[in-house]
Amino acid sequence: MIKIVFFAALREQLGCAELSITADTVKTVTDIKQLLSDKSELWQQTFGNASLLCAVNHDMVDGSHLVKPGDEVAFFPPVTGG
Amino acid sequence: MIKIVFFAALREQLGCAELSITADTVKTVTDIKQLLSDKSELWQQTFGNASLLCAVNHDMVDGSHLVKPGDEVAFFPPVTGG
Amino acid sequence: MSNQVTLNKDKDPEISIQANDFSLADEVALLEKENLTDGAVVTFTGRVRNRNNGNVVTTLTLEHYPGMTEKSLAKIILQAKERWDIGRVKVIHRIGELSIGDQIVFVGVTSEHRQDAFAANEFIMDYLKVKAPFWKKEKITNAGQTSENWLAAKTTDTDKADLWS
Amino acid sequence: MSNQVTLNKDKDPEISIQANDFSLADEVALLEKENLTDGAVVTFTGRVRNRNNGNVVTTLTLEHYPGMTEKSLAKIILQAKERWDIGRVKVIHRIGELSIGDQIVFVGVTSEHRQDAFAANEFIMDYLKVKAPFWKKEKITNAGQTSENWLAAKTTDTDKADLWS
Repeated sequence: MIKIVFFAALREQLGCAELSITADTVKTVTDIKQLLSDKSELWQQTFGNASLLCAVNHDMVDGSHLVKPGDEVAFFPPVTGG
Repeated sequence: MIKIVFFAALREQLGCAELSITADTVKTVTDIKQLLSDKSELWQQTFGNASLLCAVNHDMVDGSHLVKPGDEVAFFPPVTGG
Repeated sequence: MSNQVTLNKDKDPEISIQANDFSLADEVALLEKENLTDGAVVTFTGRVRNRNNGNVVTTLTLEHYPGMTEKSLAKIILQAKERWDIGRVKVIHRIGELSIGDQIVFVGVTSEHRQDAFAANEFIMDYLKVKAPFWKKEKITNAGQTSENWLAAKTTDTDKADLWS
Repeated sequence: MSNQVTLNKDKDPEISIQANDFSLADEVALLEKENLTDGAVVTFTGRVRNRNNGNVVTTLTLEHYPGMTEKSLAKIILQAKERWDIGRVKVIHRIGELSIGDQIVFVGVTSEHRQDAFAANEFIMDYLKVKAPFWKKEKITNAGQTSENWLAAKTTDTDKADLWS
């Protein structure tokens, strides 16, 4: 399984903080985005936002990053702390 | 009269913190330096130091600055505060 | 998973993510304690302002990504130490709901010579702004109407961080 | 002369030359008091180090030129305010005999946006170092021998100040 988490405005837009997927059908972060976009029009629109960031196991990655079972994949908007 | 003050290492080298001169014979800061240099070999050597700074009435000036009765003229080494 | 456990067990003394307020004086005292080689101490404190983009702000809520936050800050501090000759570093970031005037973030850096502490402190803040997973939601009042908004990231922050690379 | 009287009567609240120690917490509290527009507070504190140029320092004595000191600092603060969008400023410099670890100098600057407070604070320190009439004499111990030396000005300080012009 791969754990997927969402933060801030993205979490609120999706109405979802966390979900799990099986690792069978996805190889990369882009694959996960595609899988999630297929859930509904809301998810499709939300993941169409080019500024969304992704971290795997707490490190920022880009779409080509390979994922494996046990990974924690996070999606979130650009950060605004400080 | 013109009041002349010395600070820090310069004051210690000269063994003098303050003196007064009449304004009759001096027009500029350079004139004052020359007058003081003529006092003795010690004063001559001390005022030969090119790094000495001068302030008139609390503002930094260069040698060509004109002086007048009532002015306070200060000589001191480069500053080292902070 | 084992990664996270390690992070919690060996809690990084240079980083604190906390809901509670902090004391600037206490933090600086710790940076200076038994530290007689560093002549320079530079601190940055960020506070909640009463206005933002022309709106009257009433409260600010800080969300973060536990685990990644600490990891990203540790990486930023490491980069600062590689670039400048600095002594001690402390980064505190508050989370949860904050009021106007409240302290949000603290960065403290010591060094032998002042330019290192100044540069490293500003670098840490600039990178924190664009790399550490915190998000601000502000409650604002406009013409008697209250609303909540997630703050948008600023390109000026991204541009400023890019100047260091 | 009348100039000096004026300076003493209307004592500049942004500048303090004092023998006594100061409290960082109190100074920052004053910078932040009823100040809800400035989200950024940057402080610099300079302290007496235990070593300088390879020598063991025991005490440091600060001499200054009363009157000119205040005037030069006021001018530096004014220049900083002309260059950057800053809120409140405080500069404290101690005089007299100080011990290892003692605070020597404090610069505090607030601003709406952090880069102004960072830049202005470093600018004030850089200019103070080369323009304000303070001189340091250190008592050092070397192989059991105690001696007193006036510190020499550093060209690195002059070079750093020149970078702002």
